[in-house]
Amino acid sequence: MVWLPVLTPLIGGVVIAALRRQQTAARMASVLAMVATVVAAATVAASQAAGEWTWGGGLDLAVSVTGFGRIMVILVPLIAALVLIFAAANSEEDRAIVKLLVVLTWFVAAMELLVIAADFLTLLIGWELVGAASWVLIGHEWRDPDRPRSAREAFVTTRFGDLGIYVAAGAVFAATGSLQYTDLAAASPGWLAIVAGGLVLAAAAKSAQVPFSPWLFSAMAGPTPVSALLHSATMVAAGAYILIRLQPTLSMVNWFAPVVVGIGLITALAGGMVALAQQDLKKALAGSTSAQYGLMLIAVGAGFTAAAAGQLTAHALFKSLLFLAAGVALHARGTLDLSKLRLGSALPRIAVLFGIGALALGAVPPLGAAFTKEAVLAGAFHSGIWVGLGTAVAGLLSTVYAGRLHMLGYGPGPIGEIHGSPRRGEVTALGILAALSLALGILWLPGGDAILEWAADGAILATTRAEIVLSWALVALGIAVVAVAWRRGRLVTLGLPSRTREFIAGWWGLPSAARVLIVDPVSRLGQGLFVADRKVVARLADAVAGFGELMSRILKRVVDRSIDAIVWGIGAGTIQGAEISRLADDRGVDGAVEGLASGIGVAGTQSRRTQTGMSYHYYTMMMIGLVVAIAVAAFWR
Amino acid sequence: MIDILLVVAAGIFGVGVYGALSQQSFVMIMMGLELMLNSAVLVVVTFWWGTTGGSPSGQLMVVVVLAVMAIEAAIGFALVTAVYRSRKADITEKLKRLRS
Amino acid sequence: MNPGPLSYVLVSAFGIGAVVSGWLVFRTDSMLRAAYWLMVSFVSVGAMLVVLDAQFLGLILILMMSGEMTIMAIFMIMFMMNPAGLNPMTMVHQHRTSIIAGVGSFLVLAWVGVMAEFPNLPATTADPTVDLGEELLGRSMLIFESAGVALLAVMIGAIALVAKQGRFGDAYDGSQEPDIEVGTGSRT
Amino acid sequence: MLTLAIFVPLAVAAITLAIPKRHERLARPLAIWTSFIPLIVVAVSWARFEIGTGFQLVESLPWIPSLGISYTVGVDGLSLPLVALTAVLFTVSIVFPVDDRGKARAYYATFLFLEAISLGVFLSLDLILFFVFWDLSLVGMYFLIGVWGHGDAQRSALKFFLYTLLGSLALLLGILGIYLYTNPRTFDMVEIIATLPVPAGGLAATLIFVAVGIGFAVKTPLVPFHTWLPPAHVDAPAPASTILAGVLLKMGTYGFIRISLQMLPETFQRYALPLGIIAVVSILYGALVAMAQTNLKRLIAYTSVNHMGYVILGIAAAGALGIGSEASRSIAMTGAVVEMVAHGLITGALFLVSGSILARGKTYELDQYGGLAGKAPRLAGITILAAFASLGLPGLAGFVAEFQIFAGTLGVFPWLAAIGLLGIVITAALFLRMIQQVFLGDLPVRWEGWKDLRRVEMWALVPLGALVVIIGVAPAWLIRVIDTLSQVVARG
Amino acid sequence: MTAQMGRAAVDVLPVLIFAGGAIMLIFYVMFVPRALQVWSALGATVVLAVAGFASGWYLGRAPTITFFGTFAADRTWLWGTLIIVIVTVLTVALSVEWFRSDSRQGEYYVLLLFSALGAVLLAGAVDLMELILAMLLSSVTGYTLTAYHRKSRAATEAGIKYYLLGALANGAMVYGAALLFGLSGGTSFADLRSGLVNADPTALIVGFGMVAIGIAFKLGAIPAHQWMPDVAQGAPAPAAAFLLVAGKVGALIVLMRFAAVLPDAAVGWRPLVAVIAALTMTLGNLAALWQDDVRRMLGWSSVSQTGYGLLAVVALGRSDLAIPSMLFFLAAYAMGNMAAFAVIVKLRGLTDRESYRGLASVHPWLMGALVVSFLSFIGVPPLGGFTAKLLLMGAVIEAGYTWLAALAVVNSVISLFYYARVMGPAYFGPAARPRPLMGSLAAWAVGVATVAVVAIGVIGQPLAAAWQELVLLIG
Repeated sequence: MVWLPVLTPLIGGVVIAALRRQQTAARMASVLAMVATVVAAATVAASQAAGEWTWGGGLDLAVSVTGFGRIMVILVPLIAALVLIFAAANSEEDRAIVKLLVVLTWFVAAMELLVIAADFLTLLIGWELVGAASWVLIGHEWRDPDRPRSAREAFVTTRFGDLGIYVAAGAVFAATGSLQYTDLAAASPGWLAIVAGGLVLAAAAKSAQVPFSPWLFSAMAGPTPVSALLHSATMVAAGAYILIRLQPTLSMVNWFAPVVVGIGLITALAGGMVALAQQDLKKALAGSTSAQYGLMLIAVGAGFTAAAAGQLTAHALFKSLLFLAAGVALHARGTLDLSKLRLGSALPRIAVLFGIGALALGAVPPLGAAFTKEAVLAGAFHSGIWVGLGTAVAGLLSTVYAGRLHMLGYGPGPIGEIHGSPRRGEVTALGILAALSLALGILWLPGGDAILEWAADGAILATTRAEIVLSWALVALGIAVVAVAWRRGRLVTLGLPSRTREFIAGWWGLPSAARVLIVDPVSRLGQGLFVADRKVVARLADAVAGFGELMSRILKRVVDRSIDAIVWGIGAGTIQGAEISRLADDRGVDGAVEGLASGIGVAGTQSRRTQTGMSYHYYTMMMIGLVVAIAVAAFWR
Repeated sequence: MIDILLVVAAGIFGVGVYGALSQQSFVMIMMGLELMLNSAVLVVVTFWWGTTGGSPSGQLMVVVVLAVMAIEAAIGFALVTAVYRSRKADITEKLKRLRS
Repeated sequence: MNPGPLSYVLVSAFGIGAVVSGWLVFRTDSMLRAAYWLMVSFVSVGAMLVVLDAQFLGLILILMMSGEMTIMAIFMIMFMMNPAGLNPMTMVHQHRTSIIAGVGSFLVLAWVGVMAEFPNLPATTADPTVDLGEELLGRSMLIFESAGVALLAVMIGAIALVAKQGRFGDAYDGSQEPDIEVGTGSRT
Repeated sequence: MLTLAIFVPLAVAAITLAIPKRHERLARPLAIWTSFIPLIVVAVSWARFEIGTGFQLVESLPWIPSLGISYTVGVDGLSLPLVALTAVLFTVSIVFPVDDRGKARAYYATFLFLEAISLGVFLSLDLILFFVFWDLSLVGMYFLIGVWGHGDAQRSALKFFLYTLLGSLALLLGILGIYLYTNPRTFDMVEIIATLPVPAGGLAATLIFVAVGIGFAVKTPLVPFHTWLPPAHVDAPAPASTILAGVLLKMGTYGFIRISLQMLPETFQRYALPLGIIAVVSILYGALVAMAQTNLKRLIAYTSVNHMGYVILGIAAAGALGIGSEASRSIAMTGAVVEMVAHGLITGALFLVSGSILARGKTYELDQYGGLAGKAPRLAGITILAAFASLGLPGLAGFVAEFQIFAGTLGVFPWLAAIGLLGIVITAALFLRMIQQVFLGDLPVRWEGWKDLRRVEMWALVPLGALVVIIGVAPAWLIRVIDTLSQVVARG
Repeated sequence: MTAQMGRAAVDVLPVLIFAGGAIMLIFYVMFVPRALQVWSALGATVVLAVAGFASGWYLGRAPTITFFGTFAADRTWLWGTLIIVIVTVLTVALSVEWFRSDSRQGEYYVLLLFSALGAVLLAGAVDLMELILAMLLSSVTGYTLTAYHRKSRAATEAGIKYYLLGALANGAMVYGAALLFGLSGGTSFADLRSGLVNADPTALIVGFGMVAIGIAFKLGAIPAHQWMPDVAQGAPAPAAAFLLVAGKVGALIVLMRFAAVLPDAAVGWRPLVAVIAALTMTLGNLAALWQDDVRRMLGWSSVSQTGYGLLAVVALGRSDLAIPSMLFFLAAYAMGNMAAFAVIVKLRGLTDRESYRGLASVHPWLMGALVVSFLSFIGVPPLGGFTAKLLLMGAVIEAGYTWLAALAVVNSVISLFYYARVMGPAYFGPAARPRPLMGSLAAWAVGVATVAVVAIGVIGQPLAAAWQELVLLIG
């Protein structure tokens, strides 16, 4: 029963795959599967069920739908359903659409598993599957060589974060012998700190926080529905979600709050500026995603998970709306360059819907997003005045970039050439999302706090009047800035020097830093090791090689000068010794690197030369042997 | 007395070794080998006479050594003949087919 | 035991004679002469045996070796390049090594002879020749038999190797490896 | 009954050789059907295996009782899964089509011989019997690589033989060392494990440990004893690579558990940390060097070094008595064994796939390929499945193993586990790059006529893929069996 | 005395059968026409069979020292005799066609019997004189057998080199024996054991060293190993097979007995044997490495095998495994060597390594036998060589010479290389054309020897049980 939110899309995917010959049916099936998942999720959420799947050896996969999970489990398929409606309506000629639909459905299944996970193993499974599915989704158009590369970058980056979950799971297990969330509290402080570290790492990577943020840009290589889904309620949401879920226990670690708040604040500011500086609509939205999740992390760090949860929900709704609308823009103009869009006149209906999303992104009251943002702000001020001010600046940034994106993307402008107009299904999806964003405004009603606290199973801080004033003032300021810039025609460039702008827009140089600091060294290390592997390690056995070499040389000298040389007294022996040591010195290092095998081989050649064919040599050897034998028998016990 | 005898035997043995090692001709080598055995005879008799109280084994051993000398000489001559016939070789240096 | 002074003199004289004549074996230019020097060496040892009361063994040694040396001399004449020493020549190799080996062997063995303590066991019987007879045909029958078998074997072997003519004509007929390819005559 | 699994293939191998030349084509069906007999035996054994501890289904006959040598076979939680793996891999490898160079009888006979030998290694409960099979596996593989390999096969085969023979003889010294401590003298593994005859702590114990350790490290292989592996894999025919990676490498890790750990537990405990460090070096080294490869098969070969490093890490953690909790050590051991099975299935599939690619493209160079996913969706699908399993994706077998290994090791050697985890990221990067280079992007014009997998190839590959998924999703049936071993080992 | 003599004669019945049979065979050879000469092979076989049965029957008798302390009629000797008998029978089988063209083939079998008798006497000798004579008998017949192809340049060269080496070693040994006689007052090992306890160590060590050189020559151990490759290459192939093996059987057993006599405190015989073993196996293997002549390669590998065999001596008195390991080694090595040479004989003496390329396809059974014998030499289970090596290494480890076992391991690995230089091309090369072969007797010899190699390993229990409790009688 509790597995239904996972199984339904899983089976749905299979059904879609089976229907690949009937495209229409497949598209219908995909939407139906999502709707069914929503229903299943709602049922499960209502029953608050729990379940287990035994692996053996003391490992069980535990799931339960509790806390904020009740909301997430519904939110994920809900948004996915709308995205699928959009996707199914799109591009009817595309045969690969079925593959996309199948993977999207399975992607939802993975995300649902992540959401309902009640232990770290299940969490890790969902977590990694989401990442892997994102690889397929981002690389959907695999014939273009660049897209698989982007997919790989995204996957590898997030997988690095996954190590955090591995570490966390191992630490929990080491500390308690169990992987359950509920047992986490029993862990000793040391282990708990490791768990917290792992989870923060994983969450930061998944939620595209600094320094992992750039993977979101790579993720833009995927088709529009993919971006819409990844950036809203799934994938990116996973990081914030798990922190919300486990915050009560993790906050027992004393550095947890400052670190999370710090990451969130830096990302909110840096990401905001990226969004502001970007020239590409989708990438600007991606930057804003990082920033928005930064806000959620601030709230989690501050201890007000309900605020974070509310922000997450609101963001999921408006960001999917914005991405889908961006997809429409791409379809219409064939580009996402912000200086070339301005579709307001060409696609007025979409413009309105995008506007609603932009207003939510800008946290303009009375939208629900504004309420949650202010709750975040309140939390931030609670944890410190500088945090609060920083968050306020981040909020200002969000208003400015939201306005900028709207004006440049769907603002008034020449109708120009339109390649394709949105289909009915697409508009429907956008409409529903916009409606939901608007509907979230009910949070402003009295009792909104309580609803949030109930839904998120966490705390929220009532906003003080001063904060509201500050917040609203900043919103107004932001709008004013946008208006002024628009008027002056500087909204595209913001008046910044292009190199500075590009630096910021390119995520503050983080991708190239990663390339220079991590990717290149690692691959060069690999290359170097490979060369070493062929040239050195294959002959590593040759610590001994010096010996083999030396022995063969001795043999060589011995035989070259015939056996007389040895017999002929110590003088000759000394000269021989000197000769040998000179040779050894000359060839020293070289000799050591020579293969043991070749050393033995040479020794073999030399050994044969003792068999000179001259019987008097044998006689001499025998006499020497006799002397040596007597010496050994006399002096060695 | 025993000292003298043993030194003499050692001398004969040494000469034999020298001969066996230094001579090229097979027959000359065999002479060296015979000298070595000859010295062994002297050693055995020395001990038989001097230290072992006339142990009969000593005498027998002399006979055995004599037999060894005869047998080795006989087979040696036969082989030298055979080699000479097949290889026209009478010195060790001429036999270099089998080596390394 | 208890040798008189004469014994000392005789033993020393014959001993020096044996060693020197042995040395001369390898110093002459003629192989024939070498063979006779070798015989002198043997005879000297035989004489020493006689001095040491082993008359029977001494005589056997002398007789056997005289015969053997005669054979050896014949061999010289049969095979050797320079049987009569008409062209003085030395045929030696690794001379230095050989000297070291010879001198070394002498020193080691002489040192053993001089320095080592040998036991002094009580005397057993009176007549050594009777002893020998009893030993040969009595207690050491197996050794005697082995020596006989070895002599027999070496006779057969020597004849098999050397005889040119056998009962079936050419004794060398077919004494070689089989053809590696039948009928081609090619061998390893 | 277990004896059947060894001797039926052996007998049929002899029969196969005796087939007249004109009936040569009978060899293949005969071999395929014969290879099902061990499978059946395994299935029955699995059904009759009672969860508990100790060796079961033991069959014993005196062999050379004067020397304490017996013919004893049996299974426990360690050997049963490996025997099953062996049976499965041999069946699919025999099914997999290969260029037999006109020596079909010899090829299939060698394969059946090797199957019997490999099963024998895992089944035998007598050190000498174990060693007999162990060494014969080298001989079989030597001929398999040498006769049916490509490239510089003779050299690679010899290198393989020389290296692993050195290892196996070192192992023999170690075995002798153990034997000389038993009283009365015996090679009986069960008894040695029960009585632990080698006194702990002495020089002798260390020497024995090092000797057997070298033997297993060469076979496993651990860095720096791995250099025989890449050439052997590259030049071997695909089914032989599958067996080499899937079965023969497991013998090394099996030995680490069965002999190093179970027979010398205290010594093992003392050297667990150094072993763990070597394992981590292997993990990272294998992954990094694999990343630098341009040759498909060499890449897979180096990932084997990486994966066997995981196994050894798990074993080292499991054997580090006194450090970490019992649960951690137990789970590490379970993970190590599951990894053996998983790696066998996954890498086996990857090598078979590489054989299919070589048969069509005549080269292993990755940059010669591209965009094949469109032409060969089945090939691409199976490769991607195997690659993802290899990089440890949940839902597939590799993850089950790696998770347990790391979760367990973290409780024992936290730093080693943390460093070793980096290997997971690197393998992800390299496998994705491999997929990208072969299957995605532009299709070179010369591969326009590329054919997808044939049915017979699917017959070999699909079972492997299915098992990988089954173990990934529902491993309880497997872990339950392995757990009987882990419990014992972890308790010390 | 006569009654004693009679009993003693009964004690060594196999010896008498050998000697008597050989003498009867002489008469046969002397008087039958050439066409019937070939049947002397059958005569030799009959003699060997009778001697073999007698030895087998005697295994049930109580071991005894006979002939007044000169001969040990114990089970080790009997087993050694049995190995020699089997080797000789196989040699006869290989020789029939090989020597069919030789007008003197009859004497060949006589000499073969005498040579085998020498080895048998050697295996039972517990007296220095008996040791010297047995070795001489074995050697002089060996020289003759080596040079038996009188027309062959290689054979006569090998013969005289073998002789020269043997004569020097023998000279040293006789002198050494004389010294030991002087120290102990007797020549039997019993006398030596009692007489040498407080003997002067200098003389003892020198005497021991000189005797050891003589035994080393027979074994083919350093520093008197040089004859082995020459004989293997130059001698008639069946004779080479015999000579590499038979003498070694006797010499190893007698070395055991001789070593057991020596006082451990005064003479470092154990380290000496260990050093000789180490050098011998290493040099043999290294020199075999690049041989392109398969027979010569086998000769060098025999040198290295001698080194392995000496491990048993090193462990003497310190490990129960010493004697079983020696017998397993002798049996496995003898059969392996016979199998390898039998294959060569079957291929009409084919010895160039290149000629073996691709032969596995056309002569699978022959190459299979060759591979079995090679693998046995390497020590791959379950072949006889493995059991031998297992016990040898076990014995030396127990004796405290672990380094020697490790060296043996390294050497085994090296040896794989040169065996693979023959096996590899034979199996991995393109199919060659079939080679002309010898007749069916050689095939039988290949089969018997190969089966024996396998059987010694696979059904080793009867042997292990029989050899486990063996003691060496030394009087």
